[in-house]
Amino acid sequence: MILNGTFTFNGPRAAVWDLLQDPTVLAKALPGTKTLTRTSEDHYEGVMKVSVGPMTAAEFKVKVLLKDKIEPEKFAMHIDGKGGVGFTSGIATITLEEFPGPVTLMNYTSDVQIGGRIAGVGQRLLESVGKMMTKQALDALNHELQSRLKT
Amino acid sequence: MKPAVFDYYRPHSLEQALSLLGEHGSDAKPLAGGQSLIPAMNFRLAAPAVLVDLNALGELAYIKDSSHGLAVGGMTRQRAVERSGVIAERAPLVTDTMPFIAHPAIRNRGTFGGSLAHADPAAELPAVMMALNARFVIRRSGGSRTVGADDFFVGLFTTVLQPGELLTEIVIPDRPARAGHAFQEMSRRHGDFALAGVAVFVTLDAHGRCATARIALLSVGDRPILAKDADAVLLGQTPSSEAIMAAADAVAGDIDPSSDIHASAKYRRHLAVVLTRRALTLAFERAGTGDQAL
Amino acid sequence: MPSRISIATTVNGTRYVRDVEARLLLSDFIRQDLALTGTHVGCEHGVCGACTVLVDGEPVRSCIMLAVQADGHEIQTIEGLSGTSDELNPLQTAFRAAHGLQCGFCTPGFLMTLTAFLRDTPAPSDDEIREALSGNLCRCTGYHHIVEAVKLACRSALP
Amino acid sequence: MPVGPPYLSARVLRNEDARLLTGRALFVDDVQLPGMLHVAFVRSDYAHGRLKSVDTSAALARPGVVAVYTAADLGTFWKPGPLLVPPPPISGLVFHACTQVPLAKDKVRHVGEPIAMIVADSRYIAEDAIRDVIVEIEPLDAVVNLEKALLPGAPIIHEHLASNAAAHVVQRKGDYAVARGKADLIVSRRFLYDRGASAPIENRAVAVEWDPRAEELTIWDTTQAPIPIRNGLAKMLGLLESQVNVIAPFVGGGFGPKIMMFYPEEQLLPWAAMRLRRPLKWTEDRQENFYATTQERGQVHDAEMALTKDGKVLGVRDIFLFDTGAYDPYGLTIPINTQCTLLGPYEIEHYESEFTAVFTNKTIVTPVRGAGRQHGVFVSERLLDLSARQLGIDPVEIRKRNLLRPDQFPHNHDIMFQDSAPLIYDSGDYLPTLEKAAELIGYDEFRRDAQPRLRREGRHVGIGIACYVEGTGIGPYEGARVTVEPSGKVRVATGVGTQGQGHMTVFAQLVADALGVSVEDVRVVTGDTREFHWGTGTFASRGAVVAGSACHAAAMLVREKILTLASTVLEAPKETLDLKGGRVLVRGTDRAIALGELAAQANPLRGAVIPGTEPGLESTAYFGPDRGSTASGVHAIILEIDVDTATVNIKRYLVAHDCGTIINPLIVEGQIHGGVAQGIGNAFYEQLHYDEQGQLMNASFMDYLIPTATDVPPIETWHRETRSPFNPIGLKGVGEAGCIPTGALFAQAVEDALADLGVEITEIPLSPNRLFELIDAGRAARAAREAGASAK
Repeated sequence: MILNGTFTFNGPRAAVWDLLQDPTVLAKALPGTKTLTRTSEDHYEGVMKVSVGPMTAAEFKVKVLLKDKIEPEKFAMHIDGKGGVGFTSGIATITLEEFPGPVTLMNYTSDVQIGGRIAGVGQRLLESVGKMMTKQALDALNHELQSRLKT
Repeated sequence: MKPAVFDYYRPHSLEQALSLLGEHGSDAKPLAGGQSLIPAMNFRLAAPAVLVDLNALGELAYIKDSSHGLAVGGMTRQRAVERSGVIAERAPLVTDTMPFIAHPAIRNRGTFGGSLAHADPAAELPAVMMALNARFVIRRSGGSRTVGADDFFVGLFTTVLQPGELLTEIVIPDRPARAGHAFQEMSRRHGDFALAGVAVFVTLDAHGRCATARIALLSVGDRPILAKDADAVLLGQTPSSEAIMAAADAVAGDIDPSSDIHASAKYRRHLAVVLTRRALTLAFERAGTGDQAL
Repeated sequence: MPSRISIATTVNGTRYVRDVEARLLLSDFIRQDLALTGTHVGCEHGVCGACTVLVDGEPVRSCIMLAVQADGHEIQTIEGLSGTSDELNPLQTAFRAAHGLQCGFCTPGFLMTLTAFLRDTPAPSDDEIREALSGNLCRCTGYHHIVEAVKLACRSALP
Repeated sequence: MPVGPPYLSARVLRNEDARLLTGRALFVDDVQLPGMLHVAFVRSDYAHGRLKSVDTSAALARPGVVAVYTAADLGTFWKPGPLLVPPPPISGLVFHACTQVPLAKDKVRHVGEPIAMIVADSRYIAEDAIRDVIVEIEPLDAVVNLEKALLPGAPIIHEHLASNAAAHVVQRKGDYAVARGKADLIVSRRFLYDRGASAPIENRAVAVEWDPRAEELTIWDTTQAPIPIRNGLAKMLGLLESQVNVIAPFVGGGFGPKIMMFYPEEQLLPWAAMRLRRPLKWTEDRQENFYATTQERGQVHDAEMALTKDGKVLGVRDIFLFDTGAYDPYGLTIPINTQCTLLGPYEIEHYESEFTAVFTNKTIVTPVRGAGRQHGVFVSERLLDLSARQLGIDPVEIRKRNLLRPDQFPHNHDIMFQDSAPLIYDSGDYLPTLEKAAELIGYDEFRRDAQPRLRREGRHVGIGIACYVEGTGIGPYEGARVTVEPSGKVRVATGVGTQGQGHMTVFAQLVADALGVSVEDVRVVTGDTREFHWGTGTFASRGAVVAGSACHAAAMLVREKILTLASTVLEAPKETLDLKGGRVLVRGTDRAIALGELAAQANPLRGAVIPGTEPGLESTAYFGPDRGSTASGVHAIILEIDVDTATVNIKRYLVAHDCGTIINPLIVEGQIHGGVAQGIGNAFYEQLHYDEQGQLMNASFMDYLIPTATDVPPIETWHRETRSPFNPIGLKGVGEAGCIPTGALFAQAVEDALADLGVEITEIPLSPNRLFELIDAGRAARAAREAGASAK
């Protein structure tokens, strides 16, 4: 499943970049994250529970890896989740561009692979769930950015 | 495909149900008709820790008059609504829509409130309630609030309902004069989830011009969508085929369909326009002649 | 061990009192606890209709209903359609006469769905019959002879 | 409506219906044994990967779990299954047999492949324990697309092979180059044909009991071939065949995949039951069925037809890829069916067909009703339609010009059929069937009046006619035993399994006619190895032809015994005896004896049985045709398309067909109706959607759409009976007739309905979404043409 799009943060690129490298922020931003801890440089592990309408039991042990970092303009995020309902594995390539304001335009292209039982039954919802989770995550990140910039 | 273990409660009063739901919060799921929840549990995509069975709450199953219009209890079986003479007379859009919802065996158990609270973007009743601008009565332990259809649906399978709250009543406003309705849906087989669908409710003024037009579309976004641009095109116009065509084309701007193995976003968008044109044509015919049985 | 709940339900006129787990599906209760294996399970997600039984006279998918929900209600299954011996009621007779079944696995679901449908709609049109049947899947007959069987049953039921 | 006797060709009502209609019929999932445990499987979530580790400790600790087995626990019992159908002896044939294993050991090769088997007190607990088993799989890139699978550098599924090619076969008739040289027209296209799941309403199931006292294993199995299952299991478990009883009771639809031997579950449950000394039952659920039960799937054809300008086909060349899934236990039956059935009822002097079978990381492919015949018919019928349009010849007319004439039978096509015998059409008379189909559908009137009129009203209506010939009733053999008992009732036993085809009535009709008894007094037992030891199974539309002929042969031997004994008892020459109403009568006199009484006398308590004769009125006979008999037919359809919503409404569907002598028209019509419904499903509703990593995206009845009563029209049927010379009754098979040409017919009629948009259909199944894309493209092309024309 391909999920591409753009999002505008009201804030400078460096702040957005720092936000995206901070596991406590990611834990709050990624919907359904119960735990997310850094295990080593650019490696995170935790538990995520995707809960949408009838689907409330999609709990995954996740491993997150940040790669190909070119600070502060570009990096890739690999997410692998394994759970009772199946697995997800996705690669997102994220680029950040600063514009007067300052605002930061994020451009993301992601390819998410869903597998096992959840792929065979959840198909009707997957693209919508993907869109919803991405939107929720980016809104939460932007919200977090505003509160940081204010202090 | 057997469900996982859960704790089961069958309260015999609304109060008892609300306190149970309040106590267990997001760990608890209400069990109304179960026609969406239990399949998800059999697939083990849903595994609520607590199930609060509402089927003993006879007090929530009714169709009766209220000050604001026709009140339907949340636990009223869809089949009862389908067979109700009162509904057929005062809310014929609902009666026309019921046969499109799955099959009789599902509608015998499925409830009116359950379908609305579940808020599946491809479900028929949410769009119909939006077209009729219904009001939703929400109860929690020691309190209640009422929300309009435009505000009730928030996102994918998400409504304003918070853990501990129940949708106990749906009020359908009284039917104004010179009103017309129509429901159109395209599904691959009779009773399947719709690839796209539309519920339309229009009224004419004394001069035969369009006074109000509510066009609610299903399966073309993460929730039922009210086509705002399309309404604007029609208001104050005599509903000519050109005006209807323009309104139908305008719908394409209001919706955000997704693609899946059954239909691309492009095909869903195309269907939304075609079905809206057909529904508007039928609804205005009915409003014009005042004959609902067209 | 998960808690068990006592339920009392009448099936084909016989009253049963049993302790069941809350998660026990009604289809499994009928087939395993009561050994009434005439009701069949084809999908367990409410689509194929093979598990259809009557609850308080209305057709219901027993695979997406819990056994505990049958407490205090009346159920009819295929075993309750004709008397104790194996003579056939008019609908069953019509199914045999029109070859409305082949492997017979989906037939119980069709018979229960049609028992309620023909009670409510004694003289249906072909389109009404096909719509009423559209909630039950059959892979063998292509539905043609099932429609013939229903029309035959209607004719034989006329006074 | 004659109901017999005589029962041959009578619309006899079925003996087996009473048990099915009252819920007394036993299906495998109905089997309940004291102390029975239940089984669930841990299956791979990945289509391709290395199986690193399987940790079952947490599962074993769960209350109610009795045992958890992985490949490591099986010891020498673990080995790849047998190759069921060795490929025919075709010169130059390349074939790599890679068969499935009971539990994955080092690699998983398709989603749903079993990794661990859990035995517990209930199915609920067994499913709870699935999540307790920790499986570590290192994912590998999946092989899904047939063409990419063969490119160098593609991931290799079976690493002892150099590529993902499972087989390569070329069959030639005449010399296609000659045809190509002489042709006025060459039409070539790429065709895609994707089939789907058999999806019977009953999923698979196995129940097993090991009796340590009698040292006997009893297995209830939803198999279409109980005898080969018994033979294989006896060998695997080191038991005598007489210690292994396999019972296929009532089976809820087979359609092919319930014959695939050996499913892992069919091997593992007997093995575990003997170890645990407890009865076991595994019932496949619907989601498992989409992963664990074999399917039939895609083929990609690059085909070319060479014709004269007046539409005479000179030759066909076809190169295709065949998706065999992760393993190929069923050999090359499907692609060879495709090769042979492509020839249809036509005289094709020069033919060259080359295929490559390709391993993919998808569920195993074995025959599903039609078994590759649809793919061949789709290619030939589509090429004929496209040629007809280019040559300006009517589609029916171009078919008439190419049909084989009655004087050309038996017709040898010089290529090999799936039963390793040369493809020889035994008998056929195709023109009358085609003309009858055209007449009954009102073809000329529709073309002349109805279609032009409706098109002027802006409606899009289309008509289609498609022909096919199918090999049926293949060997090796079946057997039957007929016994007249002292009660006067007749007992018949045969080895095939039954899945709704009415064998208990059809075989009874043949036996009742031979012995002059009432059909209700003949009780037929099928699918029970305790009743009949020898046999093959039910597949390829052979039940009536092969097992029916065996029942008839056995009954005729019993008839002979009756006449011999009765002539001494009644003191009258055999020629003056008649068998009627369950009695033997001396013609012209009132002397008679009831068959039951005669049977008692044939088993004397006193006196002797003459040496060399046998007691009782019982005989066994076997029937093995030396090759298949070829049935044939023509389907016709009228449909309308709503071009705004891209939906199709079938107005009429007609089947005119020839399956030789018909034993029971009611049952034959039912077989055709069911076949047509599956054909319509595979043309417009059913498709297995695999993503590029081999994940099945519609593994439930919510998204895999079986046609319902509102999707299948009433089906008109017309029969012709050209007797087969290969069996005394002249029988040919009919089980798959309904679903073979439906895809080709659908494509022709849709193309006809959308002629004004110039849409060309070269793929099946279609869907509303795909139809919308084709209509959209057609409209855009027409607009461009009109814009271009007006610009001049």
